[in-house]
Amino acid sequence: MSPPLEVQSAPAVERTHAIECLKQMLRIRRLEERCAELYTAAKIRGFLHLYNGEEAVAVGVVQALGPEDGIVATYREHGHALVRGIPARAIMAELYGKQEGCSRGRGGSMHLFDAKTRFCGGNAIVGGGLPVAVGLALADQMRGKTTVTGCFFGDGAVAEGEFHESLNLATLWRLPVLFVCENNLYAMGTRLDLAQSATDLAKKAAAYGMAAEAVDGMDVFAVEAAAQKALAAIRAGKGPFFLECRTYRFRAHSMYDPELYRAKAEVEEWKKRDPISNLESSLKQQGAILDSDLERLERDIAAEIDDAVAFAEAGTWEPVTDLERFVYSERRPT
Amino acid sequence: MSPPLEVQSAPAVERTHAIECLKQMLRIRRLEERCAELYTAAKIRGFLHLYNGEEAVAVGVVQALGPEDGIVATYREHGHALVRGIPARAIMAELYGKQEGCSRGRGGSMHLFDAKTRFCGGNAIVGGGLPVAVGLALADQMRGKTTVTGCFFGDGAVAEGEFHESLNLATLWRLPVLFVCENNLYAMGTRLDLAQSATDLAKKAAAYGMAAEAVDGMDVFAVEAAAQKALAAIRAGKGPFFLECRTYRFRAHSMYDPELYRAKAEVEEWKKRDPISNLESSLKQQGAILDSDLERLERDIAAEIDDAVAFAEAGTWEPVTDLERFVYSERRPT
Amino acid sequence: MTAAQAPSSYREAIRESIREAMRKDDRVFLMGEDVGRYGGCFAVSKGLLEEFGPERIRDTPMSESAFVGAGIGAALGGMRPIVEIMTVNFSLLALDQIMNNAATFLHMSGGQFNVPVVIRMATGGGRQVAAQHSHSLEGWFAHIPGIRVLAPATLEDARGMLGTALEDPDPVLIFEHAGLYNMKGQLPADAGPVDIERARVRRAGSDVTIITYGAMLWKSLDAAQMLAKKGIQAEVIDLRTLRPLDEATFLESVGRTHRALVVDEGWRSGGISAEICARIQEKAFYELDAPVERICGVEVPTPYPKHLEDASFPQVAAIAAAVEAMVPAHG
Amino acid sequence: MTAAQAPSSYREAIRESIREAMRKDDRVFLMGEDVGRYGGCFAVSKGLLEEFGPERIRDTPMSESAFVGAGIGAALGGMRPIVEIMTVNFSLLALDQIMNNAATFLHMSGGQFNVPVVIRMATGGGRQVAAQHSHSLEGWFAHIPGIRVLAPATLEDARGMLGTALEDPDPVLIFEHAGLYNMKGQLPADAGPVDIERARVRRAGSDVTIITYGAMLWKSLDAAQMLAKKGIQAEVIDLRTLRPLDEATFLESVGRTHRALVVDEGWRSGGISAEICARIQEKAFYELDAPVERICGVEVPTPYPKHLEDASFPQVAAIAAAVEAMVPAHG
Ligand SMILES: Cc1ncc(C[n+]2csc(CCOP(=O)(O)OP(=O)(O)O)c2C)c(N)n1
Ligand SMILES: Cc1ncc(C[n+]2csc(CCOP(=O)(O)OP(=O)(O)O)c2C)c(N)n1
Ligand SMILES: [Mg+2]
Ligand SMILES: [Mg+2]
Repeated sequence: MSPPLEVQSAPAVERTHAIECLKQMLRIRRLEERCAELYTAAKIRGFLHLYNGEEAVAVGVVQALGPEDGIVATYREHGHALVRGIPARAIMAELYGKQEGCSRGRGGSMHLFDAKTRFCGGNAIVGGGLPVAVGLALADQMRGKTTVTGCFFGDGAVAEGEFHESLNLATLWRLPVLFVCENNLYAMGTRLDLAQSATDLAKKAAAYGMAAEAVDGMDVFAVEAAAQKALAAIRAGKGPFFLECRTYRFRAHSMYDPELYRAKAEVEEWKKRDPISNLESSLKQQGAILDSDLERLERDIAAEIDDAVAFAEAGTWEPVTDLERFVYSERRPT
Repeated sequence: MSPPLEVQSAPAVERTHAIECLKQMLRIRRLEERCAELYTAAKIRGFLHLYNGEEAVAVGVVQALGPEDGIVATYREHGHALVRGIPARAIMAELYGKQEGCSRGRGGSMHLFDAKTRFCGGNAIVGGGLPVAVGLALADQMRGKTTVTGCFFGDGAVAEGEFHESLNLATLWRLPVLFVCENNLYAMGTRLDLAQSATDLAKKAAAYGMAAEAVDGMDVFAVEAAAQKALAAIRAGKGPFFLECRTYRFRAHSMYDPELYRAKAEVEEWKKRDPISNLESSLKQQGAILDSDLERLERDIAAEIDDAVAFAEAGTWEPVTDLERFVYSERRPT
Repeated sequence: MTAAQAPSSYREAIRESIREAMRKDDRVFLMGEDVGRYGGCFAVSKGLLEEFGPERIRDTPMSESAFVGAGIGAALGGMRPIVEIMTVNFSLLALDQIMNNAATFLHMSGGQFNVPVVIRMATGGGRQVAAQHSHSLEGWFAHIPGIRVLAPATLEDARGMLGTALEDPDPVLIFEHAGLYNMKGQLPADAGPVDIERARVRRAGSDVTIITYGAMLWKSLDAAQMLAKKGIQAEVIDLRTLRPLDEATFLESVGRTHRALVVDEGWRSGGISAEICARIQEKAFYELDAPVERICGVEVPTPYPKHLEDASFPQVAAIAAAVEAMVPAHG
Repeated sequence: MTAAQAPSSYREAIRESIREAMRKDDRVFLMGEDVGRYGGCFAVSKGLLEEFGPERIRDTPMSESAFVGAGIGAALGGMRPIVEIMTVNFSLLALDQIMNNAATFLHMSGGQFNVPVVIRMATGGGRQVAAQHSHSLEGWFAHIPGIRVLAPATLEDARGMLGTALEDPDPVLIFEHAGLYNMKGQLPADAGPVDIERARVRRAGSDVTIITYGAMLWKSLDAAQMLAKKGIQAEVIDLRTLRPLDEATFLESVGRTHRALVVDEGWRSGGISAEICARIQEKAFYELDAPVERICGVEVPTPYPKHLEDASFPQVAAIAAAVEAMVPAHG
């Protein structure tokens, strides 16, 4: 396995923007902490994959995207959805399976969708989203748009055939895709070096002739700067870009995982690089944020999440008689 | 596209061995010329993919394999089968669909099989043979053998997901596979640079951490030397090896192909590099072979092929009542 | 035939339908292996590259999963892609994209994301191309909720189904039988879209209903002609659409004939033929004078030699014999 | 239960069968995603890595096609691989290898190359894991000549089918229902291989035959119990093997009960349920007092919320109601 990158020097960051980044990461973290509780309380069911530790990636990349850009994500996509602007209410209602949810309750945790923000789904087949992202980008290219599709996937997906086919096709056709590999070193219980004969994933992408870069995924500014650079290149017509974000998940793969495959010490080591607490300390040290600011931030976020939970609790079940709706479109040609 | 390699300097080749190589290439060439005639005469049906121009690859590689090694090939595998030692008779009978054929007539041109020589089939799903070759090699490795599996496929297969998955798995597990990419610059009508964002295929393989080399596929000695070197490395436990053989097919993709996608001049240019006529001239020039030797060689080969055709003609049709045999094995546990 | 008819073929009919769709709507494009420079592995798209250029007639790498998925994505992105998979044999490599993405996005997203992609592919055996190249798997696709499955058997349908499919907001798969591309016939000069909702009675009859589709339609019609000489009038129904099945048409017919035979080139067990049997006995049980019978592909990987291949697929004589055995003595 | 019985579960029964097979035959090994260090996504193989080591309990990369194909190749090479695909939902990515290689090699090679691979996977829905993770596609696999398809519903079969499958010279697919892993029960200490040829009557009855398999067996038995209280005696048949189907067992039963209901979690159209309907009406038509009915999965991509998911799968009450509607008034 490649060693974690040194924290990259990010461009000077405005104070308000820094606080905004912190806030977005905190929103994800707190939302998901609540999710874990709600799972234990059996309010949320099915599979639930939390993003704790990886928040800098979603925040750094999604903030860099424009409003018309598209997103294709995985089953670990609460963070991406939230930063993208899907209201916490709609996400939480979805996790409850209520029809006020962003996918009408039908998708659940792994399948958040939102047409308004071009959020084209959490996808639960590993690697399955990549070809779709390529196609979205193809449509944009053919329609003369300068929009980009941001495509998120894990290190595990890199072993799938669809990864290879998609990277080749995107590069061959110079399609505007930002491939974001969330390399958290594990695919469920399989460590990267047990899944990949060559573990430098950015280098792998470069072998297709694609621009590729690895970045410290525990540093939101580094991620954001890299994403901005990549997006500028893509919008300039230089074809797709591969951004490997080196990160780590602090919690289990899903709610069922006994974590037999990694040492507690390794997790603790990585927790020292928590993108949230590190940013907090750094902002505090620099005097950019006060304890009272932080408390307010936390209070606001707690209020937002309380509101989301209340909304989800008050939400309604789609009537069973609607079960067969949306198998086919309701408006059909006449 | 990468330029064709300079002819590589091969190790000094014994005269008798040189003549043997010429003979093997000629056997393939003549057999397939007869196949084309027989196709026109409707004796052979279905798909027929000829290997004209590429003979040096099969001869160079297959001769280098040991008798216990396995082979997984494609639908363009007459040459490999013939050099491997499947009698011309059994091949021709197979192309006729007669039960004296090497696959009992059931496979036809695309599915030559022979258990005795561990010839594990022509495979007609592009890329479909690679995982099987990986598995054969895995079995050999687990059983403590030093045998190698030779796996042939075209440049087109490199775009398939199975290529990627197989190369990764073979390298990760250091399996004894010799991957032989017969890069004839086209997949049906699709030129390599229209299918691959990066056209240096050996480099692509090297990105997995696999030993990889490109060789002039129009030079039988260069291919053979490279294959020997690769096999030695594999048998020494160094894991798989990727051998890209840069070659060209002189005829259509199959008997149906109007060849709209390439210029006649390009074909003519490549024909100057015909591995057979070039070796002939070189041997003649060096006085290693006389016209009379050549005539005898051709006569012997013609006789072999005549015999094969007579054998196929005299062959018998499997009774229709046997149609459902071999869907499941006949010997089952009791 | 009226004067307005012009000679055509199944292949040309499809080509014309692609051409028309592309002229009419610039969101439509064709993508697949060798659709451009090669002219299509069955020469369906020959000449289209010259007319529309490589942006809209896109040769893809051999990456079935990626380019089918890209078609799905492009449809989400507002285009109207026609994706060609050379043959159904290779569609297995793209099945995950079709099943888990194309067919689910609308439902999973609560109605937000429909996927107007059209996926065409050749299907069927009979050309001695052996076990890996002779599948008839359209019945599998007909099992998937969320997609439509079409199987044109006639020039008219080859010409007309694609246009209708492209109007559809949801994924439509079109299975063209490889054995039909050379079929010649006449088409009206103004031939255009056809409905994709209803099966069609291709031959009226009163003694038995033969239910079939694709290339087997022609064998069934031949059998019906043989039977007519023996005084048996077979009604022959061309399903045309395999999902959703138009059961009304065949149930109505069986209500008149009281006997049904399903003819399907695909393997028998678990084929679409089974579904038709099941539907008829479920919904017209008391109309039946005899069990619904099936003539299907024999359950073997398709062998190469002609005599074995012929034996493995339904043939005219077997269809006629099956009907004769079902229908009571006649004179 | 006799004294020789010991408590077990469906999960443990499978684990024991793997363990036994690996101890007995060093050609046997297990390979798949997370079978080793993680302990298996359903914890089936937990502890086996420690016992047998990473050579024989092989974690693979996420490459379904490659590792299933590698299993096929390893079988050709003389090993006896057990390949685990986490769930049927991901098997589509390996379907080409199963259809075009595993199932065809023996036939295409004229009998030379048999493929003794065993492929296990979890199937089925009911755990609120939504549209991409709730498939029941074993019926598709049952369409493929050249492979065997098993579906253990009991601890005994979970324990015994694998051993028998490993003796088989041809590819065997085993579908373990994900909803059954936690099922507890007793197993004889010396439990071992079971036959994989015959369906089994799990409950005798005289009024109607319920034909089912996998997790639906338990719902059917519950329904039968409800029905018994109303005086209806349902015979319940567990198919056990979906290919080749043991039709003799269910035809014999229908010959006695004259009524049949098929219960299948999979989608209705084109499911294995259709094949069973077709067979019964083909071969026992004159025994039937009523059409064969089906209770199947509703034809929708599986929704996440429990109330909708429940509504999309067969439930005990619906099974009982269907039987009641079929069986003539009783007292
Ligand atoms: C094709 C496929 N195979 C297997 C799975 C089961 N599975 C779900 S997540 C996962 C691990 C994915 O790891 P990675 O891509 O690194 O993403 P991460 O979970 O680490 O974010 C696996 C094996 C799946 N969903 N899809
Ligand atoms: C998966 C798959 N897709 C498509 C085809 C149809 N097809 C047969 S050969 C071929 C081209 C293969 O090219 P390449 O791998 O370069 O081998 P070559 O024929 O040049 O030897 C294609 C597209 C196939 N057999 N399998
Ligand atoms: Mg990961
Ligand atoms: Mg080629």
